[in-house]
Parts: sequence; C-alpha cells; structure tokens
Amino acid sequence: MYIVASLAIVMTMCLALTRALLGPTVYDRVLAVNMFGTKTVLLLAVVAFLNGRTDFLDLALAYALINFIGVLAVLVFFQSSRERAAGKPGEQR
Amino acid sequence: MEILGLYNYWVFGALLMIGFFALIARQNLVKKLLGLSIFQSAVFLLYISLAKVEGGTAPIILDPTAAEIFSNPLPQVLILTAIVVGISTTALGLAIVVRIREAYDTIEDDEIRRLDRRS
Amino acid sequence: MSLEAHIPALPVIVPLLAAPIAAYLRPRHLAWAAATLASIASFAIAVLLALATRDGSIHRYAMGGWPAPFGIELAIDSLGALVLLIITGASTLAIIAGRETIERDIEPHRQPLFYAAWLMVVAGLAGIAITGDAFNVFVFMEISSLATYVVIAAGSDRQALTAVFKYLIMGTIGATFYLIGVGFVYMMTGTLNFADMQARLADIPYVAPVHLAAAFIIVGLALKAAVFPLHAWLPNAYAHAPHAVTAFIAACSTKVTILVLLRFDFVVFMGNIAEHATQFALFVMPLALLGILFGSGVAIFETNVKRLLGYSSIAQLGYILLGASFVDRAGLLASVLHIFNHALAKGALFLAIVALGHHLTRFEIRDLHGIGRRMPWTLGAFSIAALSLVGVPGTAGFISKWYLIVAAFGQGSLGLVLVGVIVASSLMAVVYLWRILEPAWFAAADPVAAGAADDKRVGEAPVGVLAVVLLAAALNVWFGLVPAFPLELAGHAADELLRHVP
Amino acid sequence: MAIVLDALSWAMLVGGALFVLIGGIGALRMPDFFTRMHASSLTDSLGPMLVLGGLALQSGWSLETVKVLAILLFLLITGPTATYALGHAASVAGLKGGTREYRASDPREPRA
Amino acid sequence: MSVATAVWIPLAGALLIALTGRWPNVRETITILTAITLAAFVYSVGVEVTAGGRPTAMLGELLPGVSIGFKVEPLGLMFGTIASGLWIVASLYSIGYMRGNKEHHQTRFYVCFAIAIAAALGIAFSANLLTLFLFYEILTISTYPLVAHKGDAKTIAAARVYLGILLATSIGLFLPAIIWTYHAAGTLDFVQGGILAGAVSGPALGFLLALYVFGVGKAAVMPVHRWLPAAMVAPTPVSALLHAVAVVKAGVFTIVKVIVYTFGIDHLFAEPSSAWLTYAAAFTIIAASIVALRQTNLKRMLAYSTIGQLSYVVLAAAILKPLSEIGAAVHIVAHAFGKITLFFAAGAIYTASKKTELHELAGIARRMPWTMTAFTIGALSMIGVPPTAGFVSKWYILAGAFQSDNYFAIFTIIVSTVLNAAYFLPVIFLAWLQPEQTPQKKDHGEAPLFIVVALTTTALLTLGLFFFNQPLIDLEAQVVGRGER
Amino acid sequence: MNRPANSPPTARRRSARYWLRMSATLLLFMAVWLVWSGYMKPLLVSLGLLSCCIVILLSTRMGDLEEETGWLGVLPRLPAYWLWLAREVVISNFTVARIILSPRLVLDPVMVTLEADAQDPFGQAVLGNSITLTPGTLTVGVETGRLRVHCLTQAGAEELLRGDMNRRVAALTRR
Amino acid sequence: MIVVFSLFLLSLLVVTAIAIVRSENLFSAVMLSGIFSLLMALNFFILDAADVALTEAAVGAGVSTVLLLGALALTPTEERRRKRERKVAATLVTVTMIFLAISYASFDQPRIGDPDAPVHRHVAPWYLEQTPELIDIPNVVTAVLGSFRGYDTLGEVYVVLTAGIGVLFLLSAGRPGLLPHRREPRIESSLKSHLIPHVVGRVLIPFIVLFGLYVQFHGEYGPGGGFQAGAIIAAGIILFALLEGEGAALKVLPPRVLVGLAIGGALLYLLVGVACMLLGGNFLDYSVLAADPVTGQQIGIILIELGVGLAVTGTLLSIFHAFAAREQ
Repeated sequence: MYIVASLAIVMTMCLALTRALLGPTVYDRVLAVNMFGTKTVLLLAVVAFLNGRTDFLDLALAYALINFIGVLAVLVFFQSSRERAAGKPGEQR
Repeated sequence: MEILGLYNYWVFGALLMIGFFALIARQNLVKKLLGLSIFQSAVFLLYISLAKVEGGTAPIILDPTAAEIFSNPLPQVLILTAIVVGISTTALGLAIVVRIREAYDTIEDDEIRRLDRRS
Repeated sequence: MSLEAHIPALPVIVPLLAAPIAAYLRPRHLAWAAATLASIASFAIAVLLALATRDGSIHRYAMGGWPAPFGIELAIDSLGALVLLIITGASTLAIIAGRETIERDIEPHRQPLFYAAWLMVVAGLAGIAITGDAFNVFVFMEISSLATYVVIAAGSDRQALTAVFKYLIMGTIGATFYLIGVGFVYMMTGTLNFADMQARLADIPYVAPVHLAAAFIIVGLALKAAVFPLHAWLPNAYAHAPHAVTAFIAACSTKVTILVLLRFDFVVFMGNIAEHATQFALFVMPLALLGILFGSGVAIFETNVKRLLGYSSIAQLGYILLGASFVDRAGLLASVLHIFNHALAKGALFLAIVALGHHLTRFEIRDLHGIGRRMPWTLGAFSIAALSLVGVPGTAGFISKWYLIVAAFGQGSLGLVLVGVIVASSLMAVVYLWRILEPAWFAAADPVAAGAADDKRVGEAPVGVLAVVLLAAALNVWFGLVPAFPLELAGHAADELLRHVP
Repeated sequence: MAIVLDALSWAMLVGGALFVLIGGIGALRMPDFFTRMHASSLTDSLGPMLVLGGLALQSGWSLETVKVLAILLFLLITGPTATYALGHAASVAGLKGGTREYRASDPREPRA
Repeated sequence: MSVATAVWIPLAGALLIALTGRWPNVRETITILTAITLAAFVYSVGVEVTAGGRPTAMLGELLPGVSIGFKVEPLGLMFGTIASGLWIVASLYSIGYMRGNKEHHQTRFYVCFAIAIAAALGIAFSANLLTLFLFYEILTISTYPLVAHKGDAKTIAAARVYLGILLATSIGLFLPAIIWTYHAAGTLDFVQGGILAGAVSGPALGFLLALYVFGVGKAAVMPVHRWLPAAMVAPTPVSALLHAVAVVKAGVFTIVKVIVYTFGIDHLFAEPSSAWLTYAAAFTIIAASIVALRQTNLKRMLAYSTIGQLSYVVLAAAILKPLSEIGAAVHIVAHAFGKITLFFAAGAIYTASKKTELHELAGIARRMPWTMTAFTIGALSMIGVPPTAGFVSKWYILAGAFQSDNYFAIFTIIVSTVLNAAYFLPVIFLAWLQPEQTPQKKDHGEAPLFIVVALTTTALLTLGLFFFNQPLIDLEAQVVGRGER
Repeated sequence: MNRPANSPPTARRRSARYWLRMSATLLLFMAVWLVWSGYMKPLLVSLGLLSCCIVILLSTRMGDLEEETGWLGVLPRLPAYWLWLAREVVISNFTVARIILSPRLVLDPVMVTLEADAQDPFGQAVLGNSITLTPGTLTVGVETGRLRVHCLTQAGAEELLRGDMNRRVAALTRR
Repeated sequence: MIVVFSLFLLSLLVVTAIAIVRSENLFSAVMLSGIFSLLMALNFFILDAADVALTEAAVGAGVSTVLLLGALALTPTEERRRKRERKVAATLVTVTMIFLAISYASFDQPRIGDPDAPVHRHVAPWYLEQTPELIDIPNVVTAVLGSFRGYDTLGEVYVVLTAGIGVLFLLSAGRPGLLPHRREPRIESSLKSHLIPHVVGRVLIPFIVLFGLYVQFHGEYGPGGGFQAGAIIAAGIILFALLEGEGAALKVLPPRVLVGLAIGGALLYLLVGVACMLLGGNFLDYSVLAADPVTGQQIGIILIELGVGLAVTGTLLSIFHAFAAREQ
C-alpha cells in the first residue's frame, strides 16, 4: 500500500515537473516547484515508513518548514524587481 | 537486473556531462554556475550510489545487538563535505558575478570579452 | 606527548588558527602583523620538517589518533617538505614585500579579510602538501582554491573579476574531476589512503574504471595546475591579481597540484596499472613539450609583463612535467628540483614587480621603459631572477636545467630532440625576458605610457620591500652556487616516488 | 480493532494518493494559471491530510504519530501561505486568464 | 694563497671602484693598482706552474662530481697572464681614452671591465668545464654594458646582437654539449688526454665537437661571428678588451682547452668525424679575410681580421698535433699583442683626429708617427712577417700541419697570409706615403700620453715575443705532455 | 550571542504579561522539543532546555513576545474549528476533483471581494488561509480587512459569500 | 520495488537537468534547480543517505535558492542566447564521448548495492563495528564525520568560512563597514504589507530555529549535525529578514555578531583539536578530553558539531546580508 501511495506521489511529481517545463508563465513554474516541494515531503514520509525507519521523519519535517522559505523568497524577488522596474523603490508599501 | 544495477552510473555520467555542457557552451555566467552545481551534484550521486548496500539501511545503529545491514557511512561523510564545498563555491561565484555585473553591466561571457578587448 | 611529535600537524594548524583571528583584528595593521607572524611561524616549521626529512625519512601523523586507513594520516616526505618550504617561504616574502601596495590598493576595512583569505591559501596549500589521504587533498584544495579566488579578485582592475571567474570555473571543474577520479579508485579499493590504495589496487580484476580514474585525476589536476592545453585561466589570473598575490601564487600554487599529480601517478597508479608508466610518458611528454614551446612562444609576443611571466610559467610547468614523464630517477630529480628553483625564480621576479608596483600602475612593457635608471636595485634583482629563469649558470635555474638536460640525454636518441626543445625554449626565454630588460635598463621613459609616474617622485621602493626583493634574488644565486640542500631533498623525493614503480 | 484501524489507514493512504494524483492531473489539464492553482491546492489539502493521517494511524500511538501530525500541521499552514504568496504576485502582475469580476446581481444564479 | 684569489682580486677591485666612483682619480688609481696586484699574483702563480706545479683550489661541489674549482695549467696560465698583463696596459689606455673623449658612466665602465677581467681569469684557471662555463657566461653578461656603453638606439641594437648571439650559442649549444659530456663521461674535469675517449665516438663525436665549436660563440667561427663586427659600436678600450684581452681569447682558449683536455687530441685525431673542423676554420679564415678586404672602416676591418686570426687558432687546434697545439697557444698570445696594438692605434687616431674611415688615414703617419709605427708592427704581426710574434706562431702551426701531412691547412695558411697582406699593406702604405687630405677635420698631433705609452708597450711586446719566445714554448709544451719542439 | 547594547529599548523593563507569555511559550517549545526528540537522557533534555532558551531569546529580539499576535490564546478553541474545516475541505475536494476529472472542464472562474469579520491580522490570516485551504477558493490579496478571493466556479463564490467560514473564524479568534 | 522508484527519480533528475540547461529565463532555471535539488535529496534518501539528504534539503531548498535569487536581483534574468552552433556542436561531441567512456567503464564497476563490492569490504565495516564500542553513538556518519575523519570536517568548516570571508570581501568593495551597511531609513523589499505570509511566517520562525537546534543536538542520534542545523537556523532567520526587511534582521543579529559566530565556530573546532594536543593526544583526538575515552569522544563530537553549527549559521547569514545589502 505504501508502494501505491508513493507511486502516485511520484506520478504527481512527474506531472508537476511537466508543468514546470511547460510554463508558460514564471508563476506556473513557481507553482510547480511548490507542488513538487510538498510532494517531496509526502514522499519522504511515505518512504520513511516503507523502509521502516520512521526516525527519518525529521527530513520531511525539515522540508515542510524550509520549502516555504523558498517560495517567499520568490515573492520578495518579484516584488523588488517590480519596484525596480517602477523606478520608485519603496513606494509600494 | 544486473544492468539496472549500473543505471546510477549512467545517470551520473549524463548529469556530469549536462553540467559540463552548460559550463562550456553557455555564455551566461549565472547559467554557468547552475551548470557547475549540476556538475558537482553528479559526483554526489556517484558517491552516494557507491554507499548503497542492498537490503541495507542508513548507518544509524540504534540497536547494536540487532543484526542489520547498514549502508556504507564513509561516502556519505565525504559527500556531506563536498556539498558544503559546492554551496561555498556557488556563493563565491555569485558574488563575483554580481561584481562583474556592476563593472561591465552584463553577465554574458562573450560581451564581457568584447568589452575587455576594447579596453 | 611533547610538542615535537606534533610538528607535522602544525603547518596547517598555525595558519588556520591565525586566519579567523586576522579577519576579526582591527586595526588592519594588526591583521597584517598576525598574518605575517603566522606565515613566518609556518616557515620555521617547514624548515624544521625539511631538515627532518633530509635523510629521506617519512614523518607520519595520525589525525585524531586513528590509525591510517580509518583515520586521516599526514605523511610528510621530502617532496612534501620541499613544497611546504616553497609555500611558506613565498607567503612570508610576499606578504612582507606586499604590505604597502596592498595598503594602497585595497580599502582599509577590507584588508583584514584579505589577510585572512591569504592565510587560508597558505593553510590550504600546506594541507595538500602534507596529507596522505586522497579525499583530504580535495578538502584542502578547495580551501586554497576558494581563498585564492578571493585574493586574486582583490586586483584593482575589473578584468581581475573576469579572470577570477574563469579560474573559479576551471578550478572547480578540475577539483571535481579529481573527486570523480578518487571516487572511482575508492570504488575499486574501498580506501582513501594513498599507501593503502596502492596496496589494494594490485589485485583488482577489472581495469576500465581504474583507467577512467587515472584519466579523470590526471586531467583534473592538469587543469588546476594549468598544464598546456588546460592553461587558459592562468595568464589573466596572474596578470590581474594584486602584485603580492601574484608573487605568492605564482611561486607555489600550481606546484602543489603537480605534487598531488606526481603522488597519485607514481604512488597509486604506476605500480598497479600495467603500462601506466608508458601511458603516462606518452601522454604527458608531448603535452609537456607542447606546453614548453607554446608558453615560451606566446610569451615572446605578449606585451603585458605580468601576463608574459604567466605564459612563461606555463612553459616552466612543462619542464617540470617533462622531467616526470621520463619515469626515472634523473628525470624526477630534475622535475622536483625545478619545482623548487622555478619557485625561486618566478617568486623573485614577481616580488620585483611588487617593488616596481610602488611607482607603476600598469605593466605593459613600455611602462617599464627606463625604470632601471630610477630603480636600479629593484631592476637588478629582477635581472638576476630573469637569468635564473633562463638558466644561466650561477643561478638556481641553471641547476635544474642541468639536471633536466642530463635526464633528457638518458632518454637515448629521443633525448637529442628533447634537449633541442629545452634549449630552444631557453633561448625563447632569453628573448622574452630581454624584451623587458633592455628597454627597462636603457630606453628613455616613454612619455605616452600612462602607467609611468612622473620623474620627480620615482625612486627606489621602500627599504623593507627592497630588502625582500634583494633577498629573493640572492637566494637565486645562493641556491645556484650551493644547491646541496634542495638537491638532497629532491633526490629523496625521486627515490620515494620511484619506490612504488616496479 | 487493530484490523479496522489498519484497513482504515490503508484506505486513507490510497485515497490520499488518489487525490494527490488528481491534483497533479488538474495542474496539467487546467487552462490558465489561477485554475491550476486550484488544482494544486487539492494536493496541498486533502492529499496530505489523508496520506499523513494514514501513516499516523499506521504508526499507532507513538512519537512518530506526533511527528507525522506535526508535519501535516506545518504543511497545512505553509501550503496555503505559499499559494497565497504566489497568487498575490500573479494577480499584481496582472495575470487574468479567463477570470471575470463577480457581480452580486448575477441573473443566472440569484443569491439566497 | 689560493688561486681563487686571481678571481677575487679584480672583483674586490670592482667593488672598490664602485664605491669610489665619485672621485675619478681615486677610482682610476685603484683600477691601475688592482691590475698591477693581479698581474703580480698571476706572475707568482706562473712561477709555480712553470716549475711543474698545478695549484688547485676547490670552492665547493655544485653538482655531484662537479665542483666549482680552479686548477692552473700552462694553457690557462698563458691566457691568465695575457689577460692580467694586458689589463694594466688597457687600463692606462682607457684612462686616456675615456678622459680624452669625455665619456659618461665611467664608473660603470671600470666596474664592468674589472668584472670581465675576473671572469676571464676564472675561465683561464677553471678546473672543469662547468666552472669555465660559469665564468664564460659572467664574461658575456659583464661585457654587455660595455658594448652598449654609448646607450643610443643604434648601439643598443648592436649590443643586442652581441648578447643575443653569445648567450644563445652558449645556452643553446655549449651547455647541452657540456651536459652531454657529463652524461657520457660522468665528469667534467680537465684531464690530460681528455675524458671522452671511450665514452663518445663515431659521428656523435663530430656532432659534439660541432656543439662545442659553435657553442663557444666567442671564438667567432663562421657563421656565429656576427657579434664581433656588431660590437664595434663600443668604445675602443672595449674593443681592445673584446679582441685582445679577454673575450675572443676566452673563446679560442676554450676551444683549445676543450680539444686538448676534454676530447684529447689523440682520441679526436683517430676519429674521422672531427675532420670538418679544419674545413670550417679554413673557410672562416679565407672568408673573413676577403670580407676584411672590402671594408672601408678601420675598426670593422680589424674586426674581420680578428675573425680570421681566431680561426687560425681553431685551425691549429684542429690539426691535432702537439706542435700545432703549441702553435695555437702561441698564436693566442701573438694575436693578443698584435691586435691590441692595432686597436690602441685605431683608438688613438680616433681620439686625436676623430677619424674612423680608411681613406681618411692618408698621410696620418706624419702627424702621429709613434702611433703609426706601432700600427705597422701590429699589422706585420698579423701578416706573420718576422721579426714579429705572428711569425713564431704561424711557424709552429705550419710545422704541425706538415707533421700530419695536412696540406689543406698549409694551403689555407699560405693563401690567407697573402690576403692578410692584401688588406693591411695598403693601409700602411696610405698612412706613410700618401699626402694628407685637405681639409682636415681637426688639427691634431699625437694622442694623449697614456694612450701612446700603452700602444708603444704593446708594440714592443709584439716584437719581444719574436725574440724571447722560448719560455712560452717550453711552458706550452707541457700542455701536450711533451718537451719536444 | 546577545549583547545588551544591541537589545531593543523595550528590553529594559518587561511587563508581567511578557513573563507570562514567555513562560507559556517556553513550555510549548519544551513540549515540542520532547516530542521531537523522544530521548529522555539528561544531557539531551538540558540541551533542549538550552535550545528553548535560545529560541526565546531570539524571539524576544525579534519582538515576537512584545506584540499581541494572540495565537497562544486561540489554541484551546482550535480543534473544533479544525474539525469543521476538515469537513469543508473534504467536501470541496470532492467538488474540485469532479471538475478536474470531468471530460469537459466546466470552469467559470470569478474574483470576489470579501469583507472579513475578524478585525485583527491574525484572524484575517486564518481566514485567508482557510479559504485557500479549501480547494475551489483562493485568497490572492488581503488589504485593510478586505480579502480578494479567486473562485473556481460561480457556485463556490456564492458559497463563500454566504459567510459561514467568515463567522467561524471571527468567533475563533475573538478574545 | 524501491529500484523502480530509484530509476524513476533518477530519470527525472536527468530531465530536470536538461531543462535547466535549456531554459533561457534564468529565473525559471533557478526554479528548476530547486526541483533538481529536491529530487537529489529524494535520491539520497532512497539510497540510505539520510544525513546527506537532510543537508541537501537544508541547502538546496532554503539557502541556495535564496542566494541565487539574491544574485538574480542584481543581474539581468534573461539569458541572451546567440547562435554559436559550432561551439555547441563541438561541446556536444566532447560531452558525448566522455559519457560513453564513463558508460563503458561502468560495466566493470560493481553493481549498485552489491554487498561484496570493495567499498563495503574494506574500511567501512570497521567503522560500523567499532563505532558502538569506541564512540558509542548511534549515528555512524556523525562518528566518522566528527572523529574518524574530523580533520576533513575541520577543513569543511574552513571552506565555508573562506567562502564567507570571500563574499564579504568581494561585496564590501567600495563601501565601508564589515558588512556593508546603509543609511537609515533603508529602502528595501519586505513582506510587511503581506498579511498572511507575515503572520504565518512569524509563527513559524521560532519553530524553524527550534528545529534547527534539535537537528544540531541530535546529530549523534539521527540524521543531522552542525551543518544541517546551521543551514536550517540560517534559513529561519533569513525568513525573518524576508518578512520584516533585512535591516530588522540585522538589528536582531548585528554584523559583528554574525562574523563573530562564524569565526568563533571555526576557532572552537580548531581549539578543541589544540586542546587535545595540549592534553597529550594527537590533534583532534578527543579521547583525552575526559577520563573515559568514550565520553571524551562524545564530548569532543558535541563540541565540534557546535563549532560547525555556529560557523555555518554565521557564515550563511553574513553571505545573505552581503548579497541583500548590495543594491544596484
């Protein structure tokens, strides 16, 4: 059963990767990356059970906490590049 | 199955060469750095693949009396170090790229070369 | 345990201890002082080690107290001690001589960081020279490389940045190739210790991975050592680095990589791969010859003095490899000796450039016109070092060239061709150095040259700098007349390397 | 009891996997960015809930369970936040797709 | 005292000269005193050597089996004596010339001159090839600033040719030859009878010989002679140094020494592959003479004359007979005395009248009788007319050639003698018998006293060697290990 | 790690409420640590205590314990809300799944503006996230109490505007 | 069955790598490299390298994305591609040849997972056998990392420190101060105006830091250790900087403190080694730190891991601030 779950998750990862490759906008790619991240967390958890080493759930936990930072960094990046493009930095508070 | 046991090596080779290709054939400096990190990741994969023992598990011995098979800890240690080296190199490379951008206003290798020739 | 037992570990520990401290020290003069002291201390240790290995003994030190294949072992033989001597010596001289120019070229608040990076270079290179563990080499190679990128990027023009980026890419490729090679050898032997690898590689049924490993390691190290045709990063990196850095790096950094190359090839592969000696010779010798001719040839047409000397280094590396490619005692002896003597000559040349750098901002040949009238002592030292580079008798360069040609004669009928190449390259060296020296001594200062300062202010470099430069030149003469010490070390190094070749 | 729990956990695992997969398919099938985000939120909500819930049941009442639930909690907190960040960025950038503004007096479906 | 003192004396002199550069009189006094001290020292060594002693001094081992060291034997003693003795004369002359022409950088001149002398003595007394090579290179480098003394673009270009050829041949050919020898024989010491017997033979020997002969560029065997005419841009005392005192003498000395002590004349004689040397030397003699015939500039003519005369020595050495070796040694001395006289005369003419071209010399003997008398003696010595030194050496060379039935060499010597006469006699004729051209560049008399004294001395030496040659012959007979005549 | 000179000015005199909050947080962190760790060795527990103190210190410096973020007080009321939310999530998941799997994608995306009942930022954040968590609705902007919500279908928008979730969140985060 | 996974994930890795190289938008490439890193971590995990996977997670998902974006903010994001077919073709040929060589050699290499491969027969078994006895901690990776090959790890710390010094050195050019600082009030991007991320992020930060510390101190028992911990803690504080603005983060941990952490960590490690020397052991021989060698080893490992953690946190944060401070 773990296998089924993990296979489904891996399939979803493939789909997400396809989306990341297809784009078409950068937002789609970020979305795909985000999806990929959460799927990684799930897969790590499932595989930890599959291998019988549940003490490795720490890894999944780490991902759950950190993956989010990457996406927020992207947001800041978008915002700052927009500010730069607008030529009026800091205006958009 | 015998052949599949070598698949990791092939992926290692493929990744290595993809990274290498980006390093050589791409002009953008950030792209080169991305290529560099793929290049290094390939080596990580090689070492970690070496460490795997069939039916084994991560080398964390919670119960020394249980007769478990453990994967090889040594390559993992080496790669921990190598990952750190990789991120350090990338960080330094990015810093240089930022400075290059400030000095040349471009991060395309061929344009930089053209600017250098002109001066 | 007395302190004496720990001496093998100290060349690395001392700079590693001083580096972070230097980074945090204020004011900047303290940082310089700390770096200089650490450098001098390392040099003293290196001298002790060199004296200790004069009898051909190998000094081992088990890091963490763990025995060899399990823990990391330091193994200092005469080759390592010799290279260690070069590293620490070059660092000491360059950092003393370079103080004023660094003070001038780098903003005050960045100087402590610069000196910290400098010490990291020393520590990294020293770590490579003394370790007996293949992976440990990689770690210290990266410390030294990263730190080298930093100190080179301190160069004052923007081309320093592009040069250093290129170096970073090439250097990382080289180091990664090395790592792959080590991985393959590890895959086949299960160990990382050089000596252990050699012992275990003998009974391996499959050779293709080992061949591949040898290829990766040789190419990777050649890339880092700027062996022709993988030299592309070197000339610009030398040309645009701060002068003191060039003096330091040019004297030792590629040599250390060559040391690893020799260790790996002779200790690990030669004894185990059938015909590796032949392959090594067939592969390395043409490259060495081409490198000699190419480096010298390009140098003849180069107009920037520092880049010119960089190309000359490529040629000189060719000599070192050529000696090694003979795979006999005479060749290795010549090779190791040339590692030492080329470091002396190139180091002295670039130290003289540090001194000249007090008044010159650019180093096109025409910027040096007539500098001999204003800075006769400096240029005198430069000239002596140049003679040493050419291999004029009475200088250190002569000794190694002598041994190299003797070794070449030992190669039978091929020897004459080799001698021809060596001689031709020496003559080319005369030409490219002459292109600098003649106008420097005799020509009138070029008024168009933007780099030349106006006449009134130009005089000799400060006494301290001048003293270092003259010392370096004097060393070239000293070791040209009394070469017993490096000869002894080189002899033992050659024996030690050949011990593993059947 | 144990069998029931076991069966339930298997069911949850498989169901979760199914939802994750459907979300993935949706992310590929949907026509524009915002609608894709809706699909992906499928994989961020019920999918993890079921999968991790199944795992939690599997592991009985132990520290692992708590850890699994902690993961789930963090996922459920960070997931929507990340989605929000992305959606906000896209809408500020003017990405529209086929979206129209809602009008309360829509004749087709009178408000209750 | 160790024979190494012979090198240290001029070096110390150089240092003192450098330190006292600010006071010209002190500086020049030191120069002269050093020269005299050196000559006295060499004389003391000479007494020992003549008595059969071989004073030796080893400074330290440079390479295994090869030391930096000195060992005086007759050939070297002879060269050392010429160099040290003529240094006194040349110094006197230099003082007159440099002051007379108000040259700049005089301190540098004297310092380099002293270093060059030190190097020459080092070459003369060297115990092995490596030491010889070391001083050979020092000689090249220390004379470079002398050649480039004037410092203008043309001079520097010429000096570049000088240094380029000498350095290139020495590094490119001489050094490999030495290393080859070392590789083959395992030693580089100068040993009676040579060290290469049994080590190198056949065509390789001829090739090695070629490396030596052309590697020693200072011997100016064609085609590596180009540096010598180029170096004519130097001031006359320097030309004297180059042509008579040190440089070219060092070249031919090295060749003779290598042939005698490294190859061994018997070993070389037995090898047909060494025969080419005779032809090369002969070609150089004839060709240089013909070129000299076509020169219009006095110093250039003398330069080509030197090239020819040097090849006499090479030819003599190449005949490979004891008598001819003695002849070679004596010719070194004879040519030194003769050629230095000629150059001193040329310099004197320049100093007094600023004349350099041959056709300007018409009737000059009337204004400068001393000078031209000396010039005539020197020229006759070059041709080989008795009672001059040149006759003695040619006699021995011919005797050697007859001994080995080398008719080609005999023929060459005869033809070249005619050619020598053909380019020297017109000059003498012109100077003594032709009327003076008008208008004169400058109204002048004899050159300064220092110069006249110097050239008179050397002219007398040229004559003297004809009459008192026996000690020299006896000494050089030791070289080939025989007392016979 | 910490120097008094660099501390924010408020660090000098702390209110009683601060200490209360701090102890509560410390307890929470310690509990979390023990759950994660699972080792009861004295060394590890004391290291855990040390870690919690470090985190508290950092939190203080970041100003976490100064403001009324208020999420500590919400904890007791949370489970009930979660249960309700879980039900909503399941329902909407099925709805969206049906849409995705239908051969013809029947889509009618609309953008609505929702007035949040909850007044404090925390409540609004919870509301926003709850909306996003239920597939079919997606918060894309929060400004001055108004939420911009993207809905997959008109029906979803209607459902949202009915305000059930809005009310519950307001009740949850009310003090 | 796990093999199939492995094959699948590995293939995805290759696809992603190709996509990164082909992508002309650098931003997309960075996003894809995030995916690459996730896949890498999964592969490591499946290949039993939990520690490495955790490191890759901490570095790849958190730090390196942030750094790359920080750099991209200062550079153009579109790659200008010109037609250079000859170079591309030549490179492709070379690359293919090397690939073929590697593949050819692979047939002589031991199969992945083969328990009889030399790597599993020689040094590694000794580590697995001796660790419980000599060091007595469950995680053999940490034992090897901290003690058996502690010298390498010392080098690793210095590599990080060197990179940190280098980045500070490079990016402080032309402006005063150890870390480049700007005039107040500073103009910067932050997420203060974004309510939801702000609130959620602030709640999460203490947990991230706490988790980092947990990883730090449980390196002996499970996957983790100083480096991973340092990266996670740094990520937590970077999150604070993203939320509240970089200046606020600098107020919480001022530059001197950060650099002090980096340097102090490295020195701590080194000084533990020196202390061992002074106490009569070899460099980094922790056995002499306590009366009982095993306890000594444990104390030593905890101390050096702490050094690693401090150094990595300090360095990564310094690097982050250096990038963030470098405005155009």
